[in-house]
Amino acid sequence: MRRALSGAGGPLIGLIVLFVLLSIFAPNFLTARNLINVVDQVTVLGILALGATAVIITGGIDLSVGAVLALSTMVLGVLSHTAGAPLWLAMIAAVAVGGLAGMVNGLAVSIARLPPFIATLAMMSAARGLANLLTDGQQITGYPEWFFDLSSQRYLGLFSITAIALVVLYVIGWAWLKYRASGRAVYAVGGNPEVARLAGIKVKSVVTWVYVAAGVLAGLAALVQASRLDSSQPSAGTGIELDVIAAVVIGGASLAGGSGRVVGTIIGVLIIGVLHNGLNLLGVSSFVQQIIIGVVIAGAVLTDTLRRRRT
Amino acid sequence: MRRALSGAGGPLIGLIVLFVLLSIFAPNFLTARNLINVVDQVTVLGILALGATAVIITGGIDLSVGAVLALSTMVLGVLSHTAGAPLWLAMIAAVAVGGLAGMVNGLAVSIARLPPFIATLAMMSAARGLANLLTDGQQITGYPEWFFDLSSQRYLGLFSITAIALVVLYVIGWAWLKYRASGRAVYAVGGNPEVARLAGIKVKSVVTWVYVAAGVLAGLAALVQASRLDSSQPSAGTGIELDVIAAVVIGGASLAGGSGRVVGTIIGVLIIGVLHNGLNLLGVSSFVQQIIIGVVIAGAVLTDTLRRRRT
Amino acid sequence: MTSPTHDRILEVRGISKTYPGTVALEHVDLDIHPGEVVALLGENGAGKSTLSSIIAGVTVPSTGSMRWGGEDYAPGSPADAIAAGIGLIHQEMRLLPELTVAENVVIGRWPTRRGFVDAKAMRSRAEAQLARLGFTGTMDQRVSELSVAGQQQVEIAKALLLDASILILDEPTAALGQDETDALFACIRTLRAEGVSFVYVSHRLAEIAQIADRIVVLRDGSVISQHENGEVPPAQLVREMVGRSVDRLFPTIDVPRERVVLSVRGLRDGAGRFEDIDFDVREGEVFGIAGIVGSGRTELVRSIAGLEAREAGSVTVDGATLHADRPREAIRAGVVMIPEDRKNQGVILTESVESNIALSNLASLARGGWVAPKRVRAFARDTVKSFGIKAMPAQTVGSLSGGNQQKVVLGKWLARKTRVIILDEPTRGIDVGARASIYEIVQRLAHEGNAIVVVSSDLDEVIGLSHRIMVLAAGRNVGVLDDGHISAEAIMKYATGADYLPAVVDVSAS
Amino acid sequence: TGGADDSGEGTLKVGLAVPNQQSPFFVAIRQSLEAEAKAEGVDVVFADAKNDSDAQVSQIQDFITQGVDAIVYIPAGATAATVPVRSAKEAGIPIVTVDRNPDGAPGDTFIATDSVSAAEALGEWVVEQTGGQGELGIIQGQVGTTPEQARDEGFQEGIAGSDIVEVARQASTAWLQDEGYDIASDMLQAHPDITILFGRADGLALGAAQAAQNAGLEEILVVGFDGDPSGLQAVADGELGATITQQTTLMGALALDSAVKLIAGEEVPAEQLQDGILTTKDNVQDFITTHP
Ligand SMILES: Nc1ncnc2c1ncn2[C@@H]1O[C@H](COP(=O)(O)OP(=O)(O)OP(=O)(O)O)[C@@H](O)[C@H]1O
Ligand SMILES: Nc1ncnc2c1ncn2[C@@H]1O[C@H](COP(=O)(O)OP(=O)(O)OP(=O)(O)O)[C@@H](O)[C@H]1O
Ligand SMILES: [Mg+2]
Ligand SMILES: [Mg+2]
Repeated sequence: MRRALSGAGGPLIGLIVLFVLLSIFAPNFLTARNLINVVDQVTVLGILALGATAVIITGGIDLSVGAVLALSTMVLGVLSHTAGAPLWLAMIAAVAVGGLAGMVNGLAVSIARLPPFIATLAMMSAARGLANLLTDGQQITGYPEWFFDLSSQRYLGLFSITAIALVVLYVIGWAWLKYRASGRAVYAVGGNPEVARLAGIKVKSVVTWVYVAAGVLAGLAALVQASRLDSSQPSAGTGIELDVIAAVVIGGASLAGGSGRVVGTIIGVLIIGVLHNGLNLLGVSSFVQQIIIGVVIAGAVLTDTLRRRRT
Repeated sequence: MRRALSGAGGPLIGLIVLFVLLSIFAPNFLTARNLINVVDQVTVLGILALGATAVIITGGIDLSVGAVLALSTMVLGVLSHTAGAPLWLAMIAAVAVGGLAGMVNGLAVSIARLPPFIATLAMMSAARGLANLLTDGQQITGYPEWFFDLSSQRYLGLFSITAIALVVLYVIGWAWLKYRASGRAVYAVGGNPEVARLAGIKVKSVVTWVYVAAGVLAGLAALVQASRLDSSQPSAGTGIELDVIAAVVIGGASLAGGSGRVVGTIIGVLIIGVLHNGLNLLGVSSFVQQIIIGVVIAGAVLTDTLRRRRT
Repeated sequence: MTSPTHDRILEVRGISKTYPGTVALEHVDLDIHPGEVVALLGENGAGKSTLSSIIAGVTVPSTGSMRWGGEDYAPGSPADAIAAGIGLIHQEMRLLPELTVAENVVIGRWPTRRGFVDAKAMRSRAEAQLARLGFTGTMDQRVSELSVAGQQQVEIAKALLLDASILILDEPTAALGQDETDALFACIRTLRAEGVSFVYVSHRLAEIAQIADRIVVLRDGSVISQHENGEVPPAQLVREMVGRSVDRLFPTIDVPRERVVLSVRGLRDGAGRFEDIDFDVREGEVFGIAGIVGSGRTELVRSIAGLEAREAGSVTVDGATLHADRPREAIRAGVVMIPEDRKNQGVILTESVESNIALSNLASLARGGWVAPKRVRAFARDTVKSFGIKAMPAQTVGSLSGGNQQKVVLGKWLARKTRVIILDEPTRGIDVGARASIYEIVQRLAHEGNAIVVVSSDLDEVIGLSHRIMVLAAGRNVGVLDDGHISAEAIMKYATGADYLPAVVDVSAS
Repeated sequence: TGGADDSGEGTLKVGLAVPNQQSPFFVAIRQSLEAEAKAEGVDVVFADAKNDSDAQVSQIQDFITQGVDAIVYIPAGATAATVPVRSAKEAGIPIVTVDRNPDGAPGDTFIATDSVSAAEALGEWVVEQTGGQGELGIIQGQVGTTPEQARDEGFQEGIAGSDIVEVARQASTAWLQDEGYDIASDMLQAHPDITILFGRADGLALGAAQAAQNAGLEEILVVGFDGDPSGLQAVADGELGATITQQTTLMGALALDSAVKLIAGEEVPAEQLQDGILTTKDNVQDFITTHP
């Protein structure tokens, strides 16, 4: 455990500082119920950031996650409400659509060799358009109680199913990147694709599957979002892509590829989540919040940069 | 002229194809009045993209241009309306504030060595917050008639002052990057900063000034937009950063740094502008527009990638 | 060595490769038998690396075919070649600097247990291979912390782990010192005895005699000659490679003048990589720095060229003091440095030859800050010609052969007015012909009154060029040899003895 | 210019510029306008500015180029920009403004909900329900915008004189439901004694209601504004206490009819303000069946 965290030094210190400050100054911050709230609030961001970590390690970027989330959530809504499919089938379809969008991204990057920024920007535009088109821009409301309970019912008085899913996904992601040969290959591809190719790694396939994973995770995030809001909205996830990337980079990944850690990412996600939550608790106006968030993002990454330079 | 354009092959072909298609299918597309409209419509995007070209050549990225534009436009409004300063002074101050924000970006990247993505993302958040804070989120309306005329009065029946400014800025930017020693240095820094340093180039100073230039251009774009809208809005330029980067990359620049051309960028800007205009003229629904825009962005860059691979 | 009489295992037939504007290979035939070392020789740009890459599945040939163990062999990717049993050590090192040594060695072939990567097995496998090569680092070090030689060893270990039946080594010793080279050769001999075949590319002809069973010479993309044993007189090989005879590699360099140009006093680096360095270099003098790999030579000369911060000491050029960490100041004083790592420090691979050459000379090419493309082009064309660079000025440097890239690095710095020239491994990867012309350039520069510092792991080179040689061991000056006393034995004694006999240091330095 | 360039023989063409397609309010107006146009045989072209006033100026220019006969303009941005109205007038094209009217350059007719008095009614209803007691938390829309200001002003008047105290207010940036959820859950954390939540749009209110439910504070009275389909459903289900139903169907149709009249040169009043209808469990069912 200590080993796992030590590498995440810089951002972890940032998170702890933030945590201590907010415990002192923000009313009710340090209560079990609020901390559970924070976990719930970061579930969607966290799931997206997990996929983005792998994408960023390959040296790519995925701007389409928010739009793909919206597309998946609309597919869920349309299939279950308009088309009358059973909800479980609609859920599978929503995740599949996410994976499909990811596959298109991945092939565009690996086979068509588009820069990831452009491939996923195009997907962002197209997926958002499709999400809107499905219901002509309208939202779909009202899911069965059991679906809503996935995110609202707290088991053992603590964690909702979605929060548990977040933890499970992170454990899987962590083990995969660290201990599976294909996970190691992700780092090799990001470090230098030519080196990876010379070592006999199937670079194109690694890249493609990483984007597919990011798409599938966007589909899962869509389920969480729909459950939380008890509705599907074509505007879901607007602008979240930059938060997602920020979380991953705060967590220590480099956009140049080749580095990044799942443990770092979850810390990055928590920094963003705790910060939003704390500033809301403090009643800071949303304009001032924007300024503070900018400064904290820069500060968190700066700490990390300085720490690395020293060693 | 032919020389200058030849390097921009891929995107230029894309623009021509688009142009021909729209001339055939979109009513009123090929009219002087509409083409002038297009130029007016891309002025803000074009000015921002010029700065972004230099930033991207250094291997950086600037996500803050939209927010800095908003901050500059609000400074213009507050100084001229609330503080009662003469408008020309407020204009200078607005551009200076843009430059200042760029300077902060530049120092954060070159001295504090923050990744450009993070430094400018932080600035994006902070500048937007400040822009909102200045008037508590309210817009400021009504500039003198002469100011409005800068963008609406057409000289020789053709070009507004702002359109002429766009052209002049591009000519300066083009000559600078191509014929000034410091322009060449920008490419060297982006190509390999260590080689540039060994060649006696002041890498940090080149990087800093490039961001300053991007900030100054965002300030100028703020003036254009304020004139166009006859008002200053704190929400100005929201989300434009992705369009700006897309235009530069469509124009042939690589986000890895070291390559990019001003002529390519203007073509990228025109592709985006012509596309929006043409789809509007065709009366395509905005949802379908999003899909088409995504496909065209991917297609335009794909053409270029294929063309380069062939040679 | 008895020449193997078994069947050939790899047949290369009529392979050609053309790039736009260049024919890299033209109808090449090559056979490889089990358990032999085939040396592939040729001047820069002859097509050695191209041929190697084609065999290893990195590059697809334009025409021609290959057979492997009697069956058609047309690898579409390195993965195919590795699966077939063919491994390549690339000329340019291909490592992941941010990952550990162990990780780099086993890349693509991670040992797993029940589907999970076994970190312990990974480390021990890497260690086993690296130990054979005399590697001194640890398995958990990041590769970016290694010296160039260490990195080269990692690169070799990576290939050894492939269990290949043919290993192609493209200039494996370019970055190695004598000890490491010996270890590598021992390793090659062991494997050869086990039946592994090698294709060995090198510009060091002395090595060829030691290791090669057979020699194939390429010129301009075609096979010019084949020799069935390794004992071919070097002069003949040179003639075949270059197409003319190179009678004397090292020119006679004039006796230096009295005036001191470069003066280094008490130089010490913060990280302890070198200490207490004092020396003067006079006008027209060639001052060599020798030492084993990792002895701190590179750090020392980088510091002199103003590229690094330093802790103590001074550097003066013509009496003017140069500050640390100010490359511009050093350049203005006429100090230029040819770095050892051309890929990361020498050239911008994605830029044209022309831009690379212009880059170091912007100050002299610009008038009032404006650069005329015509002037740049003319300047670049002159440089390309005078340095014999085999390339168009508009070609990107990345597409040049390794040796030609090195010439671009030389050209971009030496086409200007200079006072002090520091050459760090100046002929690494450069063919004999080009080497001779580079030495002539050194002679000319010395004649013009420059002070020249040469760092090289190639003992013949330092000895052949230098008036005096300073031997560095563990960052300390262990002795300066004058003209009459220079010999390979003396250098090696100082260079390696310092580790064990620090007392000797004080006696012999001065 | 204007008129019969090529849009077919005598078919009228109306351009509709909307600020965004994320808000159900704008979607509803567009759909009602399109339905009315279909019934009347009028062509509609619509443009979505994605909240960018600059893009909206371009889109209106493009309408003019296209030769639309009239423009319906729902301004994007914090408050309405004057330029689209000015350009339309210069081109001689009638323009109907909806929801927000530019200062100094009003449209030929302006259609909107009288938000101030509707919000006042909502405030009075809240006072009535709570006996004028309680702690109030407000989830604001985008600060600085006209609707946010009008709803604030009206609601404050409505609760004036009662003992309701406002203990917290926090702004969203885009009026979205997930923002409402996060803001409200944090707000309830900081102020557990809150008894009334006012979400300045139904989306925000719905998010707030869910946050309250998750926090186990179901007795909190949550009210919204807009009367979106989902908002109305929530009122029927008791999740929301009340909302204000804006008559989007009416407004959309009215906008089109006004445009047609203006094209024909008929007189249209400068302002056509519609009532926002206070909607509670008592009257919600009617509105769900047919949205006013
Ligand atoms: N990607 C490429 N594009 C264009 N030309 C290339 C490319 N790769 C190699 N060449 C050309 O092919 C020729 C052979 O190059 P190669 O690298 O095989 O030479 P080499 O014999 O290995 O030389 P060296 O000793 O310098 O390494 C050279 O003229 C080189 O410029
Ligand atoms: N970036 C670095 N980080 C850590 N250690 C380094 C770094 N660069 C060099 N070293 C170490 O410093 C010592 C001196 O290296 P240097 O490169 O100066 O040696 P050298 O004699 O020039 O040998 P080489 O033949 O490798 O150039 C070596 O032990 C090397 O491993
Ligand atoms: Mg080679
Ligand atoms: Mg060295």
